[in-house]
Order: sequence, then C-alpha cells, then structure tokens
Amino acid sequence: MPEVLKEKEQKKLSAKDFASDQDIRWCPGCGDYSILKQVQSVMPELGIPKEDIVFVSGIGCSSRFPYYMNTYGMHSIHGRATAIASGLKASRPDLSVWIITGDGDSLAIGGNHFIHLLRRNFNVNVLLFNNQIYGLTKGQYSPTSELGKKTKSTPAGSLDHPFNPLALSLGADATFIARSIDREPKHLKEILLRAERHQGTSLVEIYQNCNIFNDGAFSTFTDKTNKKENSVYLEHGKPLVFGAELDKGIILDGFHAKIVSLKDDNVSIDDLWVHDETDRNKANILVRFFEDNATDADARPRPFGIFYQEERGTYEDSLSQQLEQEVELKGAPDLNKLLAGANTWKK
Amino acid sequence: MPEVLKEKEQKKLSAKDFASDQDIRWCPGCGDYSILKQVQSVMPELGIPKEDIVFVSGIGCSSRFPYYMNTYGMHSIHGRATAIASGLKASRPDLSVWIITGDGDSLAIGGNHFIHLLRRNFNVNVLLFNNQIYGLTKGQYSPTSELGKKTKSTPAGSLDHPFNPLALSLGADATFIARSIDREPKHLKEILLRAERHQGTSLVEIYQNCNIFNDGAFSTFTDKTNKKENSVYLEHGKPLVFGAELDKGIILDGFHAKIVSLKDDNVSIDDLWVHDETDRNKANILVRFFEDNATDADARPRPFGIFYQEERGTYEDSLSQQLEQEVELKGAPDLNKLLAGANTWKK
Amino acid sequence: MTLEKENTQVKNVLDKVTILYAGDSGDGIQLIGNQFTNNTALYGNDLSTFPDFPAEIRAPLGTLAGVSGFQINFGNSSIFTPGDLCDVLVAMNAASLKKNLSRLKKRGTIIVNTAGFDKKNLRLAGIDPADNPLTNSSLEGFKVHEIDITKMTRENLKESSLGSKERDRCKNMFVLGFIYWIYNRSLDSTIDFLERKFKGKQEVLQANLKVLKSGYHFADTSETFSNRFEVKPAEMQPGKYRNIVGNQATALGLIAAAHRSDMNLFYGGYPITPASDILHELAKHKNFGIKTFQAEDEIAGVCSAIGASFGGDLATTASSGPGIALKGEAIGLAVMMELPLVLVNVQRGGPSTGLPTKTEQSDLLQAMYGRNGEAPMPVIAAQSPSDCFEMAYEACRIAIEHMTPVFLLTDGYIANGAEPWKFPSAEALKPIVLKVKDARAEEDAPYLPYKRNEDLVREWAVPGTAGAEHRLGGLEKDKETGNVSYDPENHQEMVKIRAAKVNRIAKHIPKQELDSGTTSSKLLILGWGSTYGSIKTAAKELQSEGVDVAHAQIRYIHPFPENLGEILSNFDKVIIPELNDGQLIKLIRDRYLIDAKGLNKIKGLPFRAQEIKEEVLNHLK
Amino acid sequence: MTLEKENTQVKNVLDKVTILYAGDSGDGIQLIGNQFTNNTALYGNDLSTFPDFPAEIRAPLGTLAGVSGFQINFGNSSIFTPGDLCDVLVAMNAASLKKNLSRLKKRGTIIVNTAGFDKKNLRLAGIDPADNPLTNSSLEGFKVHEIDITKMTRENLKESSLGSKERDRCKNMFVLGFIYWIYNRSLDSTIDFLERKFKGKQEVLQANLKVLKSGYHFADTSETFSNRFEVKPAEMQPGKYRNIVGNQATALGLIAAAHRSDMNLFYGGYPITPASDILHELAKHKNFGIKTFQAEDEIAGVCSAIGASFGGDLATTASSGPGIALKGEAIGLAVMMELPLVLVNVQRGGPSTGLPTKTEQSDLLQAMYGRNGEAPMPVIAAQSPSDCFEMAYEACRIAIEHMTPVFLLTDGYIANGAEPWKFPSAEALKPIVLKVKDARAEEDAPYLPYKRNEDLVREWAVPGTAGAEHRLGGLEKDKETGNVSYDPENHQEMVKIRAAKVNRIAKHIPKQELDSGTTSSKLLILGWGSTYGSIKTAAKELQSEGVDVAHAQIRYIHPFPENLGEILSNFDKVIIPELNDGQLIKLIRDRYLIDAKGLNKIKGLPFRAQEIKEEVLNHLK
Ligand SMILES: Cc1ncc(C[n+]2csc(CCOP(=O)(O)OP(=O)(O)O)c2C)c(N)n1
Ligand SMILES: Cc1ncc(C[n+]2csc(CCOP(=O)(O)OP(=O)(O)O)c2C)c(N)n1
Ligand code: SF4
Ligand code: SF4
Ligand SMILES: [Mg+2]
Ligand SMILES: [Mg+2]
Repeated sequence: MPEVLKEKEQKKLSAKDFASDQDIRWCPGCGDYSILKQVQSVMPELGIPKEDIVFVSGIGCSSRFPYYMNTYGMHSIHGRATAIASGLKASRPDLSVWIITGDGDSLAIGGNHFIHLLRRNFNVNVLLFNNQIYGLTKGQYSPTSELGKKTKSTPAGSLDHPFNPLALSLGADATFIARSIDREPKHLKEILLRAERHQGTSLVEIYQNCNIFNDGAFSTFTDKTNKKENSVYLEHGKPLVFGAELDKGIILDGFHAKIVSLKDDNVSIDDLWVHDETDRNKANILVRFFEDNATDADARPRPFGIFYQEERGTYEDSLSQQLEQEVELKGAPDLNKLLAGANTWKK
Repeated sequence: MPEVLKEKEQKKLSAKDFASDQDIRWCPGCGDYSILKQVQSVMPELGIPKEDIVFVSGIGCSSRFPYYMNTYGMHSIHGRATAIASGLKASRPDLSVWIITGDGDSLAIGGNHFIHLLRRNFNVNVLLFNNQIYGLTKGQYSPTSELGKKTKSTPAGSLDHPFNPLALSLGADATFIARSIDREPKHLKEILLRAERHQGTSLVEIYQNCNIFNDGAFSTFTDKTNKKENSVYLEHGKPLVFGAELDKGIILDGFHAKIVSLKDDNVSIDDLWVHDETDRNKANILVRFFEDNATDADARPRPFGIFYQEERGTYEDSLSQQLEQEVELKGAPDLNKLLAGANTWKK
Repeated sequence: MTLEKENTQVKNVLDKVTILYAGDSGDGIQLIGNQFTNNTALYGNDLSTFPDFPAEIRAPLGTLAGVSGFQINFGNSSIFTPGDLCDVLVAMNAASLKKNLSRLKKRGTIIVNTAGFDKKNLRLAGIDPADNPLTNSSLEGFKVHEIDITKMTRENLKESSLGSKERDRCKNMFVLGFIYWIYNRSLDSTIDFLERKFKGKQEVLQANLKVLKSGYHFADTSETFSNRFEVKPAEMQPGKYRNIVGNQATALGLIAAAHRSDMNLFYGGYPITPASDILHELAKHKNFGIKTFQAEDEIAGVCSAIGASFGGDLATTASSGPGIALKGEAIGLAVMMELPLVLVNVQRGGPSTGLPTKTEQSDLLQAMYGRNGEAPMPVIAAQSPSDCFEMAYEACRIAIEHMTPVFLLTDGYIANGAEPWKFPSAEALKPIVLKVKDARAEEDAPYLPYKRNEDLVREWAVPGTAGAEHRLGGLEKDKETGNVSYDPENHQEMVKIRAAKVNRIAKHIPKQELDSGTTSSKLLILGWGSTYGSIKTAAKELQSEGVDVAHAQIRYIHPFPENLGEILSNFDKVIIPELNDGQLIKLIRDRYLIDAKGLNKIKGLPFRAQEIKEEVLNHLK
Repeated sequence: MTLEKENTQVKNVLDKVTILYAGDSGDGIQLIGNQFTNNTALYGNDLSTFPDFPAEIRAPLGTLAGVSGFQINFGNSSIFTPGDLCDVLVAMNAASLKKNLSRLKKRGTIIVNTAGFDKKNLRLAGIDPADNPLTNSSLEGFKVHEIDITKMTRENLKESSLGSKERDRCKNMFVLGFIYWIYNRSLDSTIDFLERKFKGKQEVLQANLKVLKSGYHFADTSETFSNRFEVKPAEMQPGKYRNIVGNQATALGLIAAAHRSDMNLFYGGYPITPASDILHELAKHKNFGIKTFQAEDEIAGVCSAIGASFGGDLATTASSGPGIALKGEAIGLAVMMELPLVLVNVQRGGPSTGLPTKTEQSDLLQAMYGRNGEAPMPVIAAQSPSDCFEMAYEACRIAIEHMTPVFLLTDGYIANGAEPWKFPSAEALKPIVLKVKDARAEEDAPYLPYKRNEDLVREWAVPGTAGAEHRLGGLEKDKETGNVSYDPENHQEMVKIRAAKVNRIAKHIPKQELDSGTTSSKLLILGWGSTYGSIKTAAKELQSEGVDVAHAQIRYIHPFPENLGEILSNFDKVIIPELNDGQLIKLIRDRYLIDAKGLNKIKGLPFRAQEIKEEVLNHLK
C-alpha cells in the first residue's frame, strides 16, 4: 500500500460534509432516507476524517447508500459486500469500514460471506436494512419475509420458514448484535455509535419500511398508538420494562420469558429480567422473543437495542501480529535471498 | 416426471446389497470407512427399496461416498449438494434423500445453501463428515479447525475463529440436530435411523478422523483410556451422566452447566439435568458445552446424540399442498386456455 | 410554434403510427402503454412495443433519470419494430419532453401536460425556467398540443372522496382517453380492465372511468385536434391472435413443452432484472403442477434445477448476465452429467451490473464459452416477443431429446416488448420424444448409463427405476459405465463425443433460410436474436428502394444450421449488426473464414432500421 | 529377458537421460523425484520434470489407480520437456510397471522392486499371478534389474527401534542411493535435506541415511549394473541458477512485483488442485508482509482481493477451472471499476470437476469470454515452470500500470514441473510504475476518478487520500466523474474505451518473435503456454532433420503482440497444437482469417515432441 497514512489535520465536520453531490434515488417515503440521515449525522461524532471512512454495499435499494456518502465507497455486486470488506479491512486496518446490505443481499445470496464475516470478527460495522422484501427487483419475498407471504413470485403465498437474522448471527458467533428501526432516529444513532465503538464485527439489524412493496411491515413498532406496547428497548443493566406507561415488565421463569404487569401483579421492578449484554444464553432467548408465542395472548414485545456483545480479538489484529511475529522469526524480508532459495549453483 | 412410482415388491435386503462395485479410494485407516459401513448396514432397516434412495454429495474425500452406495447417487460440485438435493426433493418427495458433505463442503463454500436448507426444512438427511480439515486438497485448515491451527496454508497458524456447526444450525432454525462419531458404530447407526425417521432436515455432525492430515483430532473421544470422561451421550428424558464408572453428572445452575460427582458431592441422580430434545434453549447451552470453559478445570464433556428436535412442516409437503390448492382454485390445467389468454381476436 | 385550432375533424387513414408515451415513473406510463397496446391488438393492427423505464423503483420525481417511456408502433401491415422515430410524443412533464424530443419525427405531434412544466419541474429537468420549451421557440415546427391534464383531472374529481394523491394518479387515464379518441378507438377493453383491476374499490374505479371518458370527450369537444386518424387493421395470416410480451411467451413455451412431453415443470431461480417476470408468470400457473423454487441465489437456482432434472422433471432456470456468470460452474456439471436443463438468459446491458434495465446482446460468448474446460452446449436465440414461445419450446425439446443443458438467449428488448401472436393450439405443438428407462430385472447385465444412441444421446434413468441405479458426477466418466475414469484415451474420446453430440443436433433443427432477398443479392445482413425486427424493416425498405440486399436471422447459434456456410459463401459482403461490441461475428469469422463486417450499437437500445440502412448503403458505395 | 551380470564398470558419458520413477502413492516417489531433481540441478545439468500422481490422497495400495510417477529429463544441453519416452523406469510394484511400460524406450532399463510383484500385488494390479511379467517373457528386450528393495531395506534396519511401517517407508531412499551411484552423483544434497527434514527425529534420520547409503553401496558392489553413466553439466548461459517449480515461481513473481512496486501483497483464495501450492508458498513468506486470506469460497477469494485492491494493495488470487468459473461475476466488477487485480488460473482437465490432477489448456476461452457483457481484460500465459515467475511479474506490472484485472494462465504441467532457473537479482527487475493520487485540497475542482492518461488508464486514489473521496461500482459509470450513468452515448463510449485501454497494452509488451526457424520457413508451429517445451523440442529436431519449420510461442494472448498478424502472414501453413479441443485457434482464425490447423490432445497429458513432429510431417507431405 502506498503511503497514505499521514498525520491527519482534524477538522470539525458536520453531517452535511458527509452528504455527496448525488441525487438520492429512493422512493419518496422510503425508510432508507431516515437511516441515511442518521448515519450522516453520526459520522462527525466518530472523529474520523472522512477520507478514512469507506462504505461498501452489495446490490439492492439499500445498497445505493454509498453513493450518498461523501466518503470512499463501493457499490459492489449482489451479496458480496461482506467479502469485499473483509479484504479491504485486512489490507487497511486503519480504515473505518461500514457495510450496507439488505435482507436479500446479506441473507439470500450473501448468506455465506455474512456468517463467515461474523465468525472472523473483522472490526467492521454491518447495517442490515431489513424490509422483509426484495425492493430493487420490485417486490419478491425475501429470506426474512413471513411464511405465506404473497408477492410477485409467490402469488399463492411463500413456503419457506424465514430466517431470524439475529438468531442466525448468534449461531455464527457474532460478537455484537443489535436491532434498531428507521423511525426511531435517536435510538438508531445511539446504536450506530455503539457499533462503531465495538471492536469486532457489529451487526445492526435495522427494520426499514419499504412503502412501495411491503408497506407497514413494521407498523406495529412505529404506529404511535401502540408501538410502546409492542416494543421493549434493551439497556445493559436495566430491567426489561415497556408499555406506554412503562407499566409492563418481563420476568424470566426458568428459560421462559413472561410478561407481567407492574400495576396489577404482585411483582416489583426488582423482580424483572435485568438485561445483560454479555450473556449469550439470555441473548438466545431474547432474539426469539417474538417467535415462541407470537400468537399467544401474552405475545411478547419485540426487543430493540444491543442483544449481545462480546470481546474477541479481531481478524485484522491477529493478522498484523502474525506478520510482525514472522518478521521476528524469519528476519526482515530479503528478496534476493528469497529468489535464490536454498540451493543455487553457478554456470 | 415420467411414471416411475409403482407398486414396489418389497424384498429383504442386506447391507451388501447397498455396496456398489466400485473400489473404495479412501486412505487406509480413514474414518470414512466406518461411516460407510454403518450407513450400508442401516439401509436395509429403513425398508426402502434401493432404487428409491439417492445419495447426493459435493466434493471432498467424504463426498466420494455416493460411488460406494448401490443406490442412485450424484457426486456433484463443491458445496452444492444441499442445493441440488433441495431441487431433487421438491421434484420427488417420494425419494429418500441423503446428503453427504464435509466440513469444508458444507461450511466453507457451501455455507449458504446449508443454512437455507435447514430453514426450509426439506425432509432430507445431512451427514456432515467433520474432520476439521480439507482432506481432498491435502490438508488446509477448515472452518471448523481450531484457532491457531498449523496447516499447509497456515504454517504460522490459522487466524479465524471456527464455526460451531451445531450452534450455527440452531441459529438457522434446523429442526433436527445431532452429533455422532466414526468410532462409535452402534451410536452412529442409531442416530442415522432417528435422522431418517425425522420429518424435516436432519443434520448429523459426524466426527471423522482424517488420519493423514489431522490424525487424532477426536482422540479425546475415542481413546479407550479416557473417552468416557470426555463424552456424554444424550438420551431424551434421561439425566446427563457420564464417566467410565457413570459417576459424574451435569446439573444446570441457572444458565450455567456444572459437573458434579455422583460419588463425592451431595447430589443424587435426580438432581441432574434431564435431557429434553425439544428444548431449544437448553440445546443452545449443550451445543456450546466445550467452548464456554474448555480450559477450566471442570471442562465439560462433549455431548453426543440428538441435541434438538422439533416438528415443523416440510417444504415439499407445503409445496404439494399448494399445488393441489391451486388446482382447486383455478381448475385443472388447460393449456389451450392458457395459450389463448384473456383477450384474443380472429383474423 | 403551431397551435392548431381548426375546426375540421377529417378522419385520416394512415398506414402506420408510432406513439411514445413519456412521463415520470410515477405517472402510470407503462399502464397506459399496455392498455393502448391491447386495444390496438384487439382492433387488429399489427404492432410492436418498447417499454423503457428507469433502474430505480421510483426515481426522483420530475428528473431526467425518472422518465419512463413506452413506445408503440402499429400499422395496417406487418410491423417488426417499435419504430425508429415517433409520430406522436406524449410528454407528461418537462423532463420527459427534454429526454425524448430527439426521438420525434420532424413535424411530429407533441401532447404535453402543461402542469408538468412549472418552475419546479423545469428545474428538476435541468431547464432554466427562463427557457421553458413551451414558451421559447424551440418547439417550432412540431405540432404541439398543450393541455393542463392535471387540472382537468382534478376538476373531474372535485366530488370524489379520494385523497388528492389518488386523484392525481388518474391523470394517465385522461391521456389514454384522449388518444383513444384521436385514433378512433373503443374504450371497452380499458373499461373492462379497470373493472377487473379495481373490483371492490368502487371509488377508485369510478374516478378512473370518469377521467378516461373525460379525456375522450375532451378530445372530441375541445377541438384541439384537427384530425381524427385511423390505422386500418392489418392483413395478417388468418387465425386466432392474442397480444404477448416476451417473458410471458418464454414462460408459456416452457409450460407447453412440459405439457407436450408429459413432464412436470420445475423452475429454480433467483430474481433479477429483466428475467424475473418469467418466474412471476410461471408462479401464476401453479395449477399446472409447476414447481417454482425461489432459491437463495443463482447457484442454488441452477443447482436445484439440476437436482430436479436428476429426479426426472423438466428443469429450467432463467437469469440475466451477472446471475448467469454465477451459474457457470454448475452448468459445466450438467454438461458432464448430460442431463436436460433449460437456461434462459434475458440479456441486459453489461459488463458487471451494467445497465440492468437496458437491452444488449453481449452475453453470447459467455453462453458459448463461459465455462471451464471443453463444455459445449446448444445455444439458441429468440428473435421477437412471440418467438420467445417458439424458442423456449425448442430449448426444451433439444434438452430432452438430446440430454443436454441448452441456453436460450433473449434480451430486455423482446422480453418486455409485445406483439400480436398467432398462438398455436396445444394439439399442434411439435412432438417431443421423451425416452426414459424402464425398470430392469436384477439379472440383467450391469446398467450402462452412458451408452448412446445414433445421435450420441445417452439414456435417461431416473431414481425409482429398479435395476438402473447409477451414480453421476463431475469427474470424467467412463464412456459406458459412467464410473469415474482417469484414463487418458477415454477422456479424449469423451471430450470429442460431448462435442459431437451437440454438433449432431444440427440434423434436428431447421435449415437456415433467407428472411428476404436472394442468394444472388449483393450483400447479406446477418443478424441473430432480437435485432430481427430492425433488420427486417431495414432490408424491406432497402429492397423497396431498389437496393439488392438479403437478410438472414440466426436463431440456432450452436450448432449453426448445417447449410449456413453454404448460404454465406454466396455473398461478397456480409454485415453483422449486433447490440454488442462484436460477438456473433467472431463465431462466423472463426468458423467460415469470411471477412464479415460488424455494425455495433452498445447503447442499451435496439437498432433503428435507419441505422442499419445507412450502414448497408455505406458498404455498397 | 536380459539380466546383465557383467563385471565391467565403464563410465559411459551420455547426452541426456530420462528417468521415470514409479510406485505406489505411499512409496515416496515424489520425494525421491524431487531429491534427484535438486541433485541434478546442482550438478549442472539442464532438466525438466513431470510429476504425475493420482487424484486420491492415498489411492488404494497396489492398484493402477494408486500409481504415482515422477519423470525427469536431464542433459548436457538445453532441455525443454520431461522427455517423450524414458531410458530408465523404476517400478516399485507390479501396477507401476504395468501402467508405465509403454513409456519406456525400446531396450530401456527397468529397475524393479521384486517385493512389489508378489501375488497380492499382481492381483491388485489386475495381473494373473501366472503371468508375472518378471517371469513370463514379456520384458524381453529391456534391461531388467530385479532387486528385492523391501527386503534389503528391512535387513538394513534390523537394529532400528522404528516400527515396521516406518522402516519400510525408507525403501525409497534405497532406490535414490542406487540411482545416485549409477549417475555418479554425490549424496550430499540429500543428506543435507534429510538432516533438515528429520531434525529432532534422530531415529528416522539415521534410518533414512543408512538406507540411502546402502542403496548407493549396493549399486557399487553388487555389480548388477554393467555401466556407470555420466551426463555432463549443460552449457547454459552464465549466471546463478536454482531449481524451481512452476507454482513456486508464480508465487515468487507476485512477491517480486509487490516488492518492486513498493506495495503490500494480498492474496485471497480458496484451495483447489493444482493451484493450492501458490497459496502455500505465499503463506511461507509472511515476513514479506504478505497477507494470505483463505476465504470461504472462490467468490469470497476474489472479492476480498477486490477489497484489498480498493484499499491499495497488490491484490491477487489463484484458482483452477471450477473456481475460476465462480469468480466470473466479480471479475466483471473489477473490469468495470478498473482496479488492478491478478488472477492466476492453473488449468486442469475439464469440464466440470473433470480430471483435477491432470493438465489441460482448456480454460483459454473462459478467460477471454467467461463474463457477462463486454468485459475485456488482458490474458497472458506462462510457457515453462520458470517462466511462471516472469509472467506473474508481468501480470502484476500490467495490472498496476494499466489499472485492470489480468488473467495469467498456467497449467498443472508447468505448475508442478521443475527446471533450472537463472533467477534475477531484485535490482534487475523491470521497473513497475505505480502512480497513486496524492491528497488534494478541499478547494480543488471535484475529483474525477475516471479521467484517463494517454494509455486510457484512469488514476488510482485509495481510501485515506483526502479530497479524492469517490464511489466505485458495477453500474455503468460516467466517463469522467465515475458516477452512475444511464446515458446511451456514454455507455457506448465506455465500452469502447475499456476495450481500447486493453488493446493499447499491446504497445507495452514485447513484440512476438520466432523461437526458431525463419519467416521464410514452410510452416509455422504456433503454440501458447505450456506446450512451449514440446514444440521447441519438436521444431529443433525437425530442423536438425532438415525440415524447414518455424516455431512461435504466444505468451501475450490478449492483446496479441502488435506484430503477430504480420508474422503469420508469412506462412502458408500454420499449425496450432493445443492441449484442448481448439481454443487459441479460434482467436487466431477470427482475428487474422487464416486457415490455421489444430493439433489437439485432450488426454490430461502434455504433448510428446514426437506427436508434434508427426503432425508437421503429415502437413508437409
Ligand atoms: C447476481 C445478481 N443476482 C440478482 C440480482 C438482482 N437483485 C438485485 S437487488 C436484489 C434483492 C434486493 O433485496 P434486498 O437485498 O433485500 O435489498 P432492498 O432492495 O430490499 O433494499 C436482487 C435479487 C443482481 N443484481 N445480481
Ligand atoms: C469450486 C471448487 N473449489 C475448490 C475445490 C477444491 N476442493 C475440493 S474438496 C475441498 C475441501 C474438502 O474439504 P471437506 O469438505 O472438509 O472434505 P474432506 O476432504 O475433508 O472430506 C476443496 C477445497 C473444488 N473441487 N471446487
Ligand atoms: S422499493 Fe421500497 S426499499 Fe426500494 S427505494 Fe422504494 S420504498 Fe425504498
Ligand atoms: S485424506 Fe484424510 S479424509 Fe481424505 S481419505 Fe485420507 S484419511 Fe480420509
Ligand atoms: Mg430488502
Ligand atoms: Mg473435511
């Protein structure tokens, strides 16, 4: 790599500095706008010069994202942003690398690179725009669409059981797993900051409304009237409380999560499940909250926030260390010696 | 499909009937031999005519398997057996389909089809020969090799955190997850039978010794001297007991599994963790047994057996139902009507 | 600028007309394009269409990037292209006018929605408001009809309970009604359509009907138009016709082949523009027992099809360039295993993601050579929307009868374009000979899955067939047993056999014919695939102008028809127009060693007949 | 059968000798082949080798499928191939004799391990024990030396504490010692090697040394051999030499290019036969800062390399046919983004999985056309093991200087073969001009990443460069800003520019030269890549026999050297030998319209010079 790492003059940047000159091409009303705005506004807070930031995406509506960021960027091919970012980060650990991907891009065609990125734990941020549909190709169901979904490609309803992206990520040994939503800008910004700070692959699933092909997929969590009844916001060390009047909580009864009313029942806030970001077993329960008894009367609220976080060395750090160790072991590189090999003769 | 489903004359078959005429080409001493033998010997017990059985594999030493079975078979391309089997099973639900794959084949190049097969839950059996190495290409580390592994491609040690295949499968919503080992033929046969009986995708991870490139990877679980101390065999409804003298057990303390001595400690067999195949949360703990504190003094034994099993409709059943429903809704197919469409005119 | 306000309503009879509907992608242009097309087809004209829309789902309102277009050419005699230049341009806003003006004929007619030329729209179109084309003199020479369609629509729907957005959405109906009147058409087909589409949504239905009729009546009463036109029905071969879009025809071809061969149809694929509609169409007809499998990616798409083929289904997949690239390895496996498989490539602009919504013919060499090793397979191409049916059917026939994967090439142009189709009856379909192995007795000699017939075709034994158990795979196989063979002689023989098997298909496909002209013409225009209509039009025009050219269109590319070399040998000059940088020409020059010349257009657009004519005339100078 | 027991130990001087070591894959044949090669190289002969082993890791003991072979041709003058037929065949068991006897010259020498001809071994080799070739008269005419090598080895190690398996494993050393004596060699290089290999394993080391020496002494004292031979050192260009294997040379070429251009080397790949050794070799030299990334599949391999290239590294990947097929889509992206990237295809027998351990040249058209859309990129090919260094270096140079992905084709034959190499000094390497954008000020005009120099090469700005922030991607891009552009004219222009950029590389590569013969020769043998040695040998032999032929070997295939057409125009007859069904010939016929004739061998094996000679003579009849 040519010498590009120099003393950077730190200059105060604003969100506007991170907006490129390109016209934005999403449908009016698309959830992508709000996410873009939050990302642009969080950038200055990272304190990273914009030339040291790279956005890499695959293909999909969401994957247009890099064009709108005035940083380095690549709008690559479908499903491969994760693999491209792996090589980029291995070669340039100094860069702040952000992967933008959709539910199709990351979990359909890109599923393999996705799980391998997570296990290798490159220090990158993955923003998974989950709109439970293929937007760009005009509305086929995706691996996160609910069973029985009627779309262009499944007029009689889809047949495949969907992935639970966070459960899959946990299974792939991800070290940072979070969920946010396009319509909660403050929360989203907070999670983005935490994601960048995490050393390792930060997976942020962002519920994103596709108002053209899957409008209202997440209205349960955005409609003013009842979103507070349907969502629980996780905070490390804090009890799981929710509801418009913060009058409901969740307790853990063995391995089973139960909703309790802080008003009526005989429980106090101290009895509630206290969120522990570092507990993988509990995270396993949290990520399946809405599956286990979604149809029950006591259907549990959807959790948002950081489900799980773990410290584990990053791939690029191990690589850098290994390269240094090899120099110690084998000596500084000497091309002439290498070309000559062990046995030479003269003619 | 041409008419091939006819009344089959049931004929008593033996293991030998399932051996093809091809010379076996594995290295002498390879764990694959024993697995082949168990598979051949379990076949007659299934009561399925051999022409209704198909073995599909990818590429790898293990993937040579179909050549040795006197059934229908396909030795396909690297990593794609799962995808091929999906199409086969969708088109021919009547067949008994077995997928043979290696840790590289299924979890490196084939990772994506692997997780999608599991979520879709086709009724097929996946035998994952895990030797924690790429055998056929002569010894590079695989996605299941331990961190720091020195191989031809990693003379200074590998840098990637390995997959936990069973954890990954759980994350991908598999409905049947089991582990066995080449050197426990009886156990292996039992698991194979259970796998075939399960309606849905049955994932069987089989520890398999590659005596050429990764000899002894599983000796902890095969060496006479201490295998019983290092393995626990799971049985539904039975307590987790192990040890050469069946004198150790496992209890569940909150979310933490602990080893107890049935001799010394103040615990009886009734206090032990009773295995429940249907409990996904407990399965999540079981699959990570050896990770959580492998270096601790109380390193837990490796579980073998069926970790988890769940009833969920299979993809091909839903598909067949949908096809029938569509006939009901839209009527029997009429090609002339279809070709004419809604608007025609005469000239 | 000429604003015609005369009172004469003469009914002029024309031979053919080209209309280009253009507007913002939210303006419902494709819908009225399709409505007008169906109406025109039912009316009995021959026609050809060309929809052209932006890559974005909803590109930014009012911008050049957001312009959606739909061109239709219809006439009283055979029509082969959507037309080079238009007689009429409908421009719903400033951007659509700016973008398309160059496609209008001299003295052509422009119908503009004046509401689309306000300051905001002009700015979005990148036009200085001081330079409004409606008020500066840039449109002089055209016949311009200015209508405030938006306002009229709103007026019409004053009473409606619909929201303002929904009301505005009806304005495309105004245009459609207006045009229907001009071309003397009945509204019935569209009224029918609206009634079906908005069943249960009375408010919306009524609004649309009202605006449609209002547009019609406005044309009648406002007297903005001096003339009413009529294009008489075309003389066409007698028979029953319908209108058909290319991708739909492809899907029907696959279904028909499955029906004719008594097989189940399996489709495994992954959505991609412009191929997705094949999947969508097939999924609509699941009552035909069609299994559509939306896979996790293209590799799984083709692999699932290979699995289904092994199981005995008629297995198919479709994609476009990038997806086809991913399938290469698996296609090689199908070549090796000699299983039937149909792969449709609806080509689009490349390389890489390229121009996803634009047309191109640049994947021919990929189809020929885009696999490792010597992996020959048949490649055929459709030449028009309705020909997609014929060639999809042929692809299946060849795949089944010759036990081989087959590539069918179409492209965005014909896949999205439409034309009238004299559809066949199920009974008239060419027979497809499917031979599948019967059960065998235990005592029989060992089964030999790679034994071949006189066409070098091996036998198909599917799982479930007792006594024919065998194993296939991607390693080289023994020429009879199919077992793995590393024998050097066997390998050479098998490579030659696989090639010869494909070459022998030449005996089972139609001979090449000249589409027009004679073998003693001075020059041959040799095309393949979707350039058919443009070349045919150019050739006919040239011939009628006394230029002695011939035209041949290749639909069977690998193998070439047996007599192609003989035909080519008659001509001193051969011109090969292609929507790529020269691909068929490479095959022709290599094979026949003739100094053919290329005419290459790589703009994401089909040829204009005029472009071909000019090139021919240059060569004959 | 002639069993020679004479007493004369004349030291015969020979010009060149071909030895084929053959045995079971467990017999350590490749190891002694490599030892003898190094020894021969150090001794000063010119040489060429051909290892040939089964696809299985340990194919079934004693069978034909399990035979491993290593052929070496060495001489006192230039050697270009491992030899057509052998002078000496070492056969460790019955199967290896059966499999290889046809490769022995008339009256050639056979050294057999009699222990490998017991009943079991005969049966495994498919020989009726009654028909033991050592006892029937089938070997008559050859010089056969029967030695019970197994027994001798065991005798030698009676005292050793090693297990019997480990003892038996030393028997290859007996053979090696035996041959060393015959060819009058010093044991030193192998003693050195063993000492390094078995450092810390004294028992094993001593056992090997003992058996090695015992073989040597046995040859001396047993007097089975009538003669001792010597092949004098070859006259070679003065300089320092080493022995090199092709894949190793490729790896070194990549490292050297990174060093010379002051870049970090990144390699992203997935193991596959026969390319894996490139990864293995690179991984050995991580002290050079080389980042080897074993990806989850080939797609991730090439994509990670694209990411690294975007980051500013010299990014490389290698694979073989099936893996290359998977990379096609991503390579198209690199073409579109115009980033440097080196792709090595170590070709093997195809199609599909094909013959993984056998050689072939059948991926040339895939390299040329195996991508969607018009995606031209440079393709070059190495012609010998040491040339892999040169061409890997060239691939990097072209990639960096012309901002393009580059294909380097080698194949299993030269990748695993070895030859002496007059290696360059680091200082003598051709310069590589790397121009990377410097930081720019905020005030500068907007950065234009797609502005080009006179060679149409765009500038490289890597992340971290202030003021040059830009976005790349797979959609068609504006010709200056690099932003997405759907403009038809821009697309055509960009397609043409990308093609022209690659074509202009012709100005920066060596002119084509005749390897031998003159432009007035009667016939040209035109080869590419690994057929070099065979063709050169054939041409030289023909010339020395008075047949007037010329030979040219193409290493730069796309673009061709500027003067290639001119050279070809001199010849009435052009023969193109290829290890495929005719691929270069398609490019030549298409481009130059000459009626070149193919000579095609598709047996997983390199050409014998003899085969080429015969074909030439046929054509001159
Ligand atoms: C190789 C390849 N296959 C298919 C496509 C077509 N394609 C583009 S984006 C997409 C899916 C988009 O869905 P998602 O990733 O969820 O993104 P969204 O548009 O919903 O943001 C598909 C199928 C492609 N561009 N390339
Ligand atoms: C597309 C492709 N890439 C790579 C290879 C080379 N390859 C064959 S098998 C294999 C890995 C084998 O490992 P595993 O799946 O664990 O099987 P094992 O040999 O250990 O049984 C590789 C890398 C191939 N055949 N095809
Ligand atoms: S199609 Fe959906 S996801 Fe795509 S831009 Fe439009 S609203 Fe957003
Ligand atoms: S290399 Fe290993 S896995 Fe492969 S056959 Fe040999 S012992 Fe078995
Ligand atoms: Mg989506
Ligand atoms: Mg393995």
